[in-house]
Amino acid sequence: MIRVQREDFDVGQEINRFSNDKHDIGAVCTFLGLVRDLAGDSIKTMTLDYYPGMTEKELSKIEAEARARWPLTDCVIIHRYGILEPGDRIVMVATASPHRQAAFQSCEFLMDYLKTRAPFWKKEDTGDGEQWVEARASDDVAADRWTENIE
Amino acid sequence: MIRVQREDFDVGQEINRFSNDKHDIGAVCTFLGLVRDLAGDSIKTMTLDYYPGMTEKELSKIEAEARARWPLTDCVIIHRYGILEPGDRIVMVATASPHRQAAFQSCEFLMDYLKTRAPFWKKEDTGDGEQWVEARASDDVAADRWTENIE
Amino acid sequence: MKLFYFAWVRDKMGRDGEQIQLPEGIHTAGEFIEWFKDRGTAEAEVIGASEMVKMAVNQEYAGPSHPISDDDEVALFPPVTGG
Amino acid sequence: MKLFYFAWVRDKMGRDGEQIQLPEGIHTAGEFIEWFKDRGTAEAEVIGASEMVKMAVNQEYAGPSHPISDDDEVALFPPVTGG
Repeated sequence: MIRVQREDFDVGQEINRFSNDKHDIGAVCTFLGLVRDLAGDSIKTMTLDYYPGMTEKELSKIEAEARARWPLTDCVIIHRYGILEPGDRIVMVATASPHRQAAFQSCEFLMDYLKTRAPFWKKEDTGDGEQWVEARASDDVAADRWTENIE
Repeated sequence: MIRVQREDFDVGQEINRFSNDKHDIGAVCTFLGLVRDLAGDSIKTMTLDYYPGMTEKELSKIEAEARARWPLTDCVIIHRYGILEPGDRIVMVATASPHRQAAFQSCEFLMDYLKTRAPFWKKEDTGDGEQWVEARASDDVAADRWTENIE
Repeated sequence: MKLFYFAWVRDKMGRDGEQIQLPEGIHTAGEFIEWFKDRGTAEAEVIGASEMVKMAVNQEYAGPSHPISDDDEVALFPPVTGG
Repeated sequence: MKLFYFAWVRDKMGRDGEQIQLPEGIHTAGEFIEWFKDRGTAEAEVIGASEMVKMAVNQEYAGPSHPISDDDEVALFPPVTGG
Protein backbone atom coordinates (compact mmCIF):
# COMPACT_ATOMS: atom_id res chain seq x y z
CA MET A 1 0.00 0.00 0.00
CA ILE A 2 1.26 3.45 -1.00
CA ARG A 3 0.28 6.76 0.58
CA VAL A 4 1.65 10.23 -0.21
CA GLN A 5 0.08 12.73 2.13
CA ARG A 6 0.49 16.08 3.86
CA GLU A 7 -0.91 14.79 7.19
CA ASP A 8 1.08 13.06 9.91
CA PHE A 9 0.65 9.30 10.42
CA ASP A 10 0.49 7.02 13.46
CA VAL A 11 3.21 4.35 13.25
CA GLY A 12 1.65 1.99 15.79
CA GLN A 13 -1.75 2.19 14.12
CA GLU A 14 -0.24 1.42 10.71
CA ILE A 15 1.69 -1.58 12.05
CA ASN A 16 -1.37 -2.89 13.87
CA ARG A 17 -3.56 -2.39 10.82
CA PHE A 18 -1.63 -4.98 8.88
CA SER A 19 -0.36 -7.25 11.63
CA ASN A 20 -3.41 -7.64 13.87
CA ASP A 21 -5.34 -10.89 13.52
CA LYS A 22 -2.90 -12.34 11.01
CA HIS A 23 -1.39 -15.71 11.92
CA ASP A 24 1.00 -16.16 9.01
CA ILE A 25 3.29 -13.18 9.58
CA GLY A 26 5.93 -13.87 12.19
CA ALA A 27 8.01 -10.80 11.38
CA VAL A 28 7.33 -7.11 10.83
CA CYS A 29 10.15 -4.68 10.06
CA THR A 30 9.45 -0.96 10.20
CA PHE A 31 11.55 2.02 9.22
CA LEU A 32 10.60 5.50 10.38
CA GLY A 33 12.38 8.57 9.02
CA LEU A 34 12.27 11.87 10.92
CA VAL A 35 13.39 15.42 10.16
CA ARG A 36 16.86 15.57 11.68
CA ASP A 37 18.59 18.61 13.05
CA LEU A 38 22.00 17.33 14.09
CA ALA A 39 23.52 20.69 14.93
CA GLY A 40 20.75 21.34 17.44
CA ASP A 41 19.37 24.59 16.17
CA SER A 42 20.37 24.86 12.51
CA ILE A 43 17.15 23.84 10.77
CA LYS A 44 13.93 25.78 11.25
CA THR A 45 11.76 23.97 8.72
CA MET A 46 12.10 21.39 5.97
CA THR A 47 9.88 21.60 2.91
CA LEU A 48 9.19 18.42 0.97
CA ASP A 49 8.34 18.88 -2.69
CA TYR A 50 7.20 15.98 -4.89
CA TYR A 51 5.94 15.15 -8.38
CA PRO A 52 2.26 14.17 -8.01
CA GLY A 53 1.51 11.17 -10.17
CA MET A 54 5.08 10.09 -10.86
CA THR A 55 5.84 9.71 -7.14
CA GLU A 56 2.95 7.29 -6.62
CA LYS A 57 3.95 5.38 -9.77
CA GLU A 58 7.56 5.01 -8.63
CA LEU A 59 6.53 3.92 -5.14
CA SER A 60 4.14 1.33 -6.61
CA LYS A 61 6.94 -0.02 -8.81
CA ILE A 62 9.26 -0.23 -5.81
CA GLU A 63 6.61 -2.08 -3.80
CA ALA A 64 5.98 -4.52 -6.67
CA GLU A 65 9.72 -5.15 -6.95
CA ALA A 66 9.99 -5.91 -3.22
CA ARG A 67 7.01 -8.28 -3.39
CA ALA A 68 8.62 -10.08 -6.34
CA ARG A 69 11.91 -10.52 -4.48
CA TRP A 70 10.67 -11.53 -1.04
CA PRO A 71 7.68 -13.46 0.33
CA LEU A 72 5.78 -10.51 1.80
CA THR A 73 2.43 -10.85 3.49
CA ASP A 74 2.02 -7.09 3.48
CA CYS A 75 3.84 -3.87 2.73
CA VAL A 76 3.13 -0.20 3.42
CA ILE A 77 4.94 2.95 2.28
CA ILE A 78 3.80 6.32 3.62
CA HIS A 79 5.62 9.53 2.67
CA ARG A 80 4.67 13.07 3.64
CA TYR A 81 5.09 16.31 1.70
CA GLY A 82 4.75 19.96 2.69
CA ILE A 83 6.38 21.93 5.49
CA LEU A 84 7.85 19.92 8.38
CA GLU A 85 9.85 20.74 11.51
CA PRO A 86 12.77 18.94 13.21
CA GLY A 87 11.51 15.75 14.86
CA ASP A 88 8.51 15.46 12.51
CA ARG A 89 7.83 12.14 10.81
CA ILE A 90 8.68 12.12 7.06
CA VAL A 91 8.45 8.53 5.91
CA MET A 92 7.46 5.10 7.14
CA VAL A 93 8.02 1.76 5.45
CA ALA A 94 6.82 -1.50 6.97
CA THR A 95 7.05 -5.04 5.64
CA ALA A 96 5.47 -8.21 7.01
CA SER A 97 6.69 -11.69 6.19
CA PRO A 98 6.74 -15.20 7.65
CA HIS A 99 10.53 -14.80 7.78
CA ARG A 100 12.62 -12.37 9.78
CA GLN A 101 15.33 -11.84 7.18
CA ALA A 102 12.81 -11.25 4.38
CA ALA A 103 11.15 -8.56 6.50
CA PHE A 104 14.47 -6.84 7.27
CA GLN A 105 15.90 -7.05 3.77
CA SER A 106 12.76 -5.92 1.95
CA CYS A 107 12.34 -2.96 4.30
CA GLU A 108 15.94 -1.84 3.74
CA PHE A 109 15.57 -2.40 -0.02
CA LEU A 110 12.42 -0.26 -0.09
CA MET A 111 14.15 2.60 1.75
CA ASP A 112 17.26 2.42 -0.45
CA TYR A 113 15.16 2.49 -3.64
CA LEU A 114 12.78 5.14 -2.35
CA LYS A 115 15.78 7.37 -1.54
CA THR A 116 17.19 7.15 -5.07
CA ARG A 117 14.07 6.72 -7.26
CA ALA A 118 10.99 8.40 -5.73
CA PRO A 119 10.70 12.03 -6.90
CA PHE A 120 10.78 13.91 -3.60
CA TRP A 121 13.02 16.90 -2.88
CA LYS A 122 13.94 18.43 0.46
CA LYS A 123 14.56 22.12 1.06
CA GLU A 124 15.97 23.27 4.40
CA ASP A 125 15.31 26.64 5.95
CA THR A 126 18.15 27.45 8.34
CA GLY A 127 16.82 30.87 9.25
CA ASP A 128 19.53 32.45 7.04
CA GLY A 129 17.74 31.32 3.92
CA GLU A 130 16.45 28.28 2.14
CA GLN A 131 18.57 25.65 0.44
CA TRP A 132 17.74 22.49 -1.55
CA VAL A 133 19.34 19.40 -0.05
CA GLU A 134 21.87 17.78 -2.37
CA ALA A 135 21.60 14.09 -3.25
CA ARG A 136 24.18 11.89 -1.54
CA ALA A 137 26.41 9.49 -3.42
CA SER A 138 26.18 7.07 -0.47
CA ASP A 139 22.47 6.62 -1.20
CA ASP A 140 23.27 5.53 -4.75
CA VAL A 141 25.83 3.07 -3.41
CA ALA A 142 23.24 1.68 -0.97
CA ALA A 143 20.70 1.22 -3.77
CA ASP A 144 23.27 -0.39 -6.06
CA ARG A 145 23.83 -3.18 -3.53
CA TRP A 146 20.52 -4.71 -4.56
CA THR A 147 21.44 -5.05 -8.22
CA GLU A 148 24.68 -6.84 -7.37
CA ASN A 149 23.26 -9.02 -4.64
CA ILE A 150 20.82 -11.28 -6.39
CA GLU A 151 19.07 -13.23 -3.63
CA MET B 1 16.36 -0.36 27.58
CA ILE B 2 15.51 -3.99 28.34
CA ARG B 3 12.13 -5.35 29.38
CA VAL B 4 11.15 -8.99 29.96
CA GLN B 5 7.45 -9.17 30.75
CA ARG B 6 4.33 -11.30 30.65
CA GLU B 7 2.12 -8.41 29.48
CA ASP B 8 1.57 -7.32 25.89
CA PHE B 9 3.20 -4.08 24.67
CA ASP B 10 2.13 -1.26 22.35
CA VAL B 11 4.60 -0.90 19.47
CA GLY B 12 3.54 2.62 18.50
CA GLN B 13 3.76 3.84 22.08
CA GLU B 14 7.24 2.38 22.48
CA ILE B 15 8.48 3.97 19.26
CA ASN B 16 6.96 7.32 20.18
CA ARG B 17 8.40 7.15 23.68
CA PHE B 18 11.92 7.30 22.35
CA SER B 19 11.46 9.22 19.12
CA ASN B 20 9.08 12.03 20.12
CA ASP B 21 10.66 15.43 20.67
CA LYS B 22 14.12 14.24 19.64
CA HIS B 23 15.75 16.21 16.85
CA ASP B 24 18.94 14.19 16.42
CA ILE B 25 17.46 10.85 15.39
CA GLY B 26 16.60 10.76 11.70
CA ALA B 27 16.06 7.01 11.59
CA VAL B 28 14.17 4.45 13.68
CA CYS B 29 14.18 0.78 12.75
CA THR B 30 11.75 -1.56 14.50
CA PHE B 31 11.39 -5.32 14.43
CA LEU B 32 8.24 -6.97 15.73
CA GLY B 33 8.04 -10.75 16.13
CA LEU B 34 4.66 -12.48 16.34
CA VAL B 35 3.54 -16.04 17.10
CA ARG B 36 3.28 -17.61 13.66
CA ASP B 37 0.97 -20.42 12.65
CA LEU B 38 1.87 -21.05 9.02
CA ALA B 39 -0.28 -24.15 8.53
CA GLY B 40 -3.37 -22.18 9.54
CA ASP B 41 -4.65 -24.22 12.43
CA SER B 42 -1.70 -26.26 13.69
CA ILE B 43 -0.70 -24.25 16.78
CA LYS B 44 -3.09 -23.69 19.66
CA THR B 45 -0.71 -21.97 22.07
CA MET B 46 2.97 -21.18 22.39
CA THR B 47 4.58 -21.12 25.84
CA LEU B 48 7.70 -19.01 26.32
CA ASP B 49 10.02 -20.13 29.09
CA TYR B 50 13.03 -18.07 30.16
CA TYR B 51 15.85 -17.92 32.72
CA PRO B 52 15.07 -14.97 35.01
CA GLY B 53 18.25 -13.04 35.73
CA MET B 54 20.40 -14.50 32.97
CA THR B 55 17.96 -13.38 30.26
CA GLU B 56 18.12 -9.76 31.38
CA LYS B 57 21.92 -9.99 31.65
CA GLU B 58 22.29 -11.38 28.12
CA LEU B 59 19.92 -8.77 26.68
CA SER B 60 21.87 -6.00 28.41
CA LYS B 61 25.13 -7.34 26.98
CA ILE B 62 23.60 -7.47 23.49
CA GLU B 63 22.35 -3.90 23.84
CA ALA B 64 25.77 -2.69 25.04
CA GLU B 65 27.43 -4.45 22.08
CA ALA B 66 25.06 -2.77 19.59
CA ARG B 67 25.71 0.63 21.18
CA ALA B 68 29.45 0.05 20.91
CA ARG B 69 29.21 -0.87 17.22
CA TRP B 70 26.78 1.78 15.97
CA PRO B 71 25.98 5.40 16.90
CA LEU B 72 22.62 4.78 18.57
CA THR B 73 20.55 7.54 20.12
CA ASP B 74 18.29 4.98 21.72
CA CYS B 75 17.55 1.27 21.84
CA VAL B 76 14.74 -0.83 23.27
CA ILE B 77 14.32 -4.61 23.57
CA ILE B 78 11.03 -6.00 24.88
CA HIS B 79 10.45 -9.77 25.10
CA ARG B 80 7.43 -11.53 26.51
CA TYR B 81 7.18 -14.86 28.36
CA GLY B 82 4.23 -17.05 29.33
CA ILE B 83 1.41 -18.48 27.24
CA LEU B 84 0.74 -16.83 23.86
CA GLU B 85 -1.55 -17.52 20.91
CA PRO B 86 -1.01 -17.25 17.15
CA GLY B 87 -0.81 -13.60 16.12
CA ASP B 88 0.31 -12.48 19.59
CA ARG B 89 3.33 -10.20 19.90
CA ILE B 90 6.46 -11.94 21.27
CA VAL B 91 9.34 -9.53 20.84
CA MET B 92 10.06 -5.99 19.76
CA VAL B 93 13.43 -4.39 19.10
CA ALA B 94 13.80 -0.76 18.06
CA THR B 95 16.91 1.29 17.40
CA ALA B 96 17.21 5.02 16.79
CA SER B 97 20.18 6.65 15.09
CA PRO B 98 21.07 9.73 13.08
CA HIS B 99 21.83 7.31 10.22
CA ARG B 100 19.47 4.98 8.36
CA GLN B 101 21.96 2.16 7.87
CA ALA B 102 23.07 2.19 11.50
CA ALA B 103 19.42 1.87 12.56
CA PHE B 104 18.78 -1.06 10.18
CA GLN B 105 22.01 -2.92 10.90
CA SER B 106 21.88 -2.58 14.68
CA CYS B 107 18.24 -3.75 14.76
CA GLU B 108 19.05 -6.82 12.67
CA PHE B 109 22.17 -7.49 14.79
CA LEU B 110 20.10 -7.31 17.99
CA MET B 111 17.54 -9.79 16.66
CA ASP B 112 20.23 -12.18 15.39
CA TYR B 113 22.03 -12.14 18.73
CA LEU B 114 18.86 -12.31 20.79
CA LYS B 115 17.80 -15.41 18.82
CA THR B 116 21.05 -17.25 19.54
CA ARG B 117 22.10 -15.91 22.98
CA ALA B 118 19.09 -14.85 25.09
CA PRO B 119 17.84 -17.81 27.20
CA PHE B 120 14.23 -18.11 26.01
CA TRP B 121 12.62 -21.39 24.92
CA LYS B 122 9.44 -21.91 22.93
CA LYS B 123 7.03 -24.81 23.41
CA GLU B 124 4.21 -25.32 20.91
CA ASP B 125 0.90 -26.94 21.74
CA THR B 126 -0.59 -28.34 18.54
CA GLY B 127 -3.63 -29.82 20.27
CA ASP B 128 -2.05 -33.30 19.91
CA GLY B 129 0.50 -32.52 22.58
CA GLU B 130 3.25 -30.11 23.48
CA GLN B 131 6.66 -29.95 21.85
CA TRP B 132 9.74 -27.82 22.48
CA VAL B 133 10.82 -25.88 19.39
CA GLU B 134 14.25 -26.93 18.12
CA ALA B 135 16.95 -24.31 17.55
CA ARG B 136 17.63 -23.58 13.90
CA ALA B 137 21.10 -23.69 12.38
CA SER B 138 20.14 -20.75 10.13
CA ASP B 139 19.90 -18.55 13.24
CA ASP B 140 23.49 -19.42 14.16
CA VAL B 141 24.59 -18.59 10.63
CA ALA B 142 22.77 -15.23 10.83
CA ALA B 143 24.47 -14.39 14.14
CA ASP B 144 27.88 -15.46 12.85
CA ARG B 145 27.70 -12.84 10.09
CA TRP B 146 28.41 -10.15 12.66
CA THR B 147 31.68 -11.66 13.82
CA GLU B 148 32.97 -11.91 10.25
CA ASN B 149 31.68 -8.56 9.10
CA ILE B 150 33.65 -6.03 11.09
CA GLU B 151 32.12 -2.64 10.28
CA MET C 1 4.11 19.33 -24.87
CA LYS C 2 3.55 19.78 -21.15
CA LEU C 3 6.82 20.61 -19.42
CA PHE C 4 7.20 20.56 -15.59
CA TYR C 5 10.00 21.79 -13.34
CA PHE C 6 10.71 20.71 -9.75
CA ALA C 7 12.91 21.80 -6.82
CA TRP C 8 15.81 24.08 -7.80
CA VAL C 9 15.06 23.63 -11.51
CA ARG C 10 11.72 25.35 -10.85
CA ASP C 11 13.49 28.10 -8.86
CA LYS C 12 15.96 28.70 -11.72
CA MET C 13 13.24 28.65 -14.38
CA GLY C 14 11.00 30.93 -12.28
CA ARG C 15 7.90 28.83 -12.94
CA ASP C 16 6.27 25.41 -12.28
CA GLY C 17 6.14 24.52 -15.94
CA GLU C 18 4.89 25.57 -19.32
CA GLN C 19 3.15 24.38 -22.46
CA ILE C 20 5.60 24.26 -25.36
CA GLN C 21 5.54 23.36 -29.04
CA LEU C 22 8.22 20.78 -29.76
CA PRO C 23 10.37 22.06 -32.69
CA GLU C 24 10.71 20.02 -35.89
CA GLY C 25 13.35 17.32 -35.84
CA ILE C 26 13.31 16.57 -32.11
CA HIS C 27 12.35 12.99 -31.44
CA THR C 28 14.36 11.88 -28.40
CA ALA C 29 14.96 13.04 -24.82
CA GLY C 30 18.62 13.69 -25.71
CA GLU C 31 17.70 15.92 -28.65
CA PHE C 32 15.22 17.76 -26.42
CA ILE C 33 17.89 18.50 -23.79
CA GLU C 34 20.27 19.88 -26.47
CA TRP C 35 17.55 22.18 -27.82
CA PHE C 36 16.37 23.22 -24.33
CA LYS C 37 19.90 24.11 -23.20
CA ASP C 38 20.26 26.64 -26.05
CA ARG C 39 16.83 28.23 -25.47
CA GLY C 40 18.01 30.75 -22.84
CA THR C 41 20.29 31.60 -19.91
CA ALA C 42 18.21 29.87 -17.22
CA GLU C 43 17.90 26.76 -19.39
CA ALA C 44 21.67 26.66 -19.97
CA GLU C 45 22.27 27.00 -16.23
CA VAL C 46 19.83 24.19 -15.42
CA ILE C 47 21.35 21.75 -17.90
CA GLY C 48 24.94 22.79 -17.12
CA ALA C 49 24.53 22.59 -13.32
CA SER C 50 27.00 20.48 -11.36
CA GLU C 51 24.14 18.31 -10.10
CA MET C 52 22.96 16.38 -13.15
CA VAL C 53 19.35 17.14 -14.00
CA LYS C 54 17.04 14.12 -14.44
CA MET C 55 14.32 13.85 -17.04
CA ALA C 56 11.00 12.01 -16.93
CA VAL C 57 8.70 11.35 -19.89
CA ASN C 58 5.10 10.58 -18.98
CA GLN C 59 6.13 10.18 -15.35
CA GLU C 60 8.84 7.59 -16.01
CA TYR C 61 12.60 8.15 -15.88
CA ALA C 62 13.94 8.64 -19.42
CA GLY C 63 17.45 8.26 -20.83
CA PRO C 64 18.77 10.24 -23.87
CA SER C 65 17.43 7.73 -26.43
CA HIS C 66 13.88 7.73 -25.03
CA PRO C 67 11.40 8.89 -27.74
CA ILE C 68 9.34 12.04 -27.10
CA SER C 69 6.47 13.73 -28.91
CA ASP C 70 4.20 16.75 -28.49
CA ASP C 71 1.62 14.64 -26.63
CA ASP C 72 4.04 13.80 -23.81
CA GLU C 73 4.36 15.13 -20.29
CA VAL C 74 8.03 15.91 -19.70
CA ALA C 75 9.65 16.87 -16.39
CA LEU C 76 13.10 18.16 -15.45
CA PHE C 77 14.31 17.87 -11.87
CA PRO C 78 17.39 17.38 -9.68
CA PRO C 79 18.44 13.99 -8.24
CA VAL C 80 15.82 13.06 -5.65
CA THR C 81 16.31 13.57 -1.90
CA GLY C 82 13.26 12.06 -0.22
CA GLY C 83 13.01 9.48 2.54
CA MET D 1 25.70 -25.63 44.42
CA LYS D 2 22.39 -24.36 43.01
CA LEU D 3 21.51 -26.26 39.83
CA PHE D 4 18.70 -25.12 37.47
CA TYR D 5 17.06 -26.89 34.52
CA PHE D 6 15.09 -25.28 31.70
CA ALA D 7 12.84 -26.34 28.81
CA TRP D 8 13.12 -30.04 27.86
CA VAL D 9 16.04 -30.52 30.29
CA ARG D 10 13.60 -29.69 33.09
CA ASP D 11 11.00 -32.06 31.61
CA LYS D 12 13.56 -34.90 31.42
CA MET D 13 14.88 -34.22 34.94
CA GLY D 14 11.33 -33.93 36.32
CA ARG D 15 12.14 -30.81 38.34
CA ASP D 16 13.12 -27.11 38.08
CA GLY D 17 16.42 -27.64 39.81
CA GLU D 18 18.08 -28.82 42.97
CA GLN D 19 20.67 -28.02 45.59
CA ILE D 20 23.68 -30.31 45.21
CA GLN D 21 27.02 -30.84 46.93
CA LEU D 22 29.81 -30.71 44.36
CA PRO D 23 31.95 -33.88 44.72
CA GLU D 24 35.66 -33.63 45.48
CA GLY D 25 37.93 -33.09 42.48
CA ILE D 26 35.45 -31.26 40.27
CA HIS D 27 36.73 -27.79 39.43
CA THR D 28 35.56 -27.10 35.86
CA ALA D 29 32.32 -27.09 33.87
CA GLY D 30 33.66 -29.95 31.75
CA GLU D 31 34.40 -32.10 34.81
CA PHE D 32 30.95 -31.29 36.16
CA ILE D 33 29.25 -32.47 32.94
CA GLU D 34 31.21 -35.77 33.04
CA TRP D 35 30.18 -36.39 36.63
CA PHE D 36 26.55 -35.32 36.02
CA LYS D 37 26.18 -37.62 32.99
CA ASP D 38 27.06 -40.68 35.11
CA ARG D 39 24.71 -39.74 37.99
CA GLY D 40 21.58 -41.39 36.53
CA THR D 41 19.50 -42.31 33.49
CA ALA D 42 17.80 -38.91 33.04
CA GLU D 43 21.15 -37.16 33.38
CA ALA D 44 22.72 -39.44 30.75
CA GLU D 45 19.81 -38.75 28.41
CA VAL D 46 20.10 -34.99 28.90
CA ILE D 47 23.84 -34.88 28.21
CA GLY D 48 23.65 -37.43 25.39
CA ALA D 49 20.72 -35.74 23.61
CA SER D 50 21.11 -34.91 19.91
CA GLU D 51 20.55 -31.23 20.70
CA MET D 52 23.68 -30.15 22.57
CA VAL D 53 22.90 -28.97 26.09
CA LYS D 54 24.28 -25.55 27.07
CA MET D 55 25.67 -24.67 30.46
CA ALA D 56 25.69 -21.38 32.33
CA VAL D 57 27.70 -20.59 35.46
CA ASN D 58 26.41 -17.66 37.48
CA GLN D 59 24.13 -16.72 34.60
CA GLU D 60 26.89 -16.55 31.99
CA TYR D 61 27.54 -19.06 29.22
CA ALA D 62 30.37 -21.38 30.26
CA GLY D 63 32.66 -23.58 28.16
CA PRO D 64 34.26 -26.84 29.45
CA SER D 65 37.27 -25.08 31.00
CA HIS D 66 35.18 -22.58 33.01
CA PRO D 67 35.93 -22.96 36.77
CA ILE D 68 33.06 -23.92 39.08
CA SER D 69 32.67 -24.17 42.84
CA ASP D 70 29.98 -24.97 45.40
CA ASP D 71 29.03 -21.29 45.67
CA ASP D 72 28.00 -21.08 42.01
CA GLU D 73 24.61 -21.05 40.34
CA VAL D 74 24.76 -23.53 37.46
CA ALA D 75 22.12 -24.06 34.76
CA LEU D 76 21.65 -26.66 32.04
CA PHE D 77 19.38 -25.92 29.08
CA PRO D 78 18.83 -26.57 25.35
CA PRO D 79 19.94 -24.15 22.60
CA VAL D 80 17.74 -21.07 22.92
CA THR D 81 14.70 -20.45 20.69
CA GLY D 82 13.40 -17.00 21.64
CA GLY D 83 12.70 -14.01 19.46
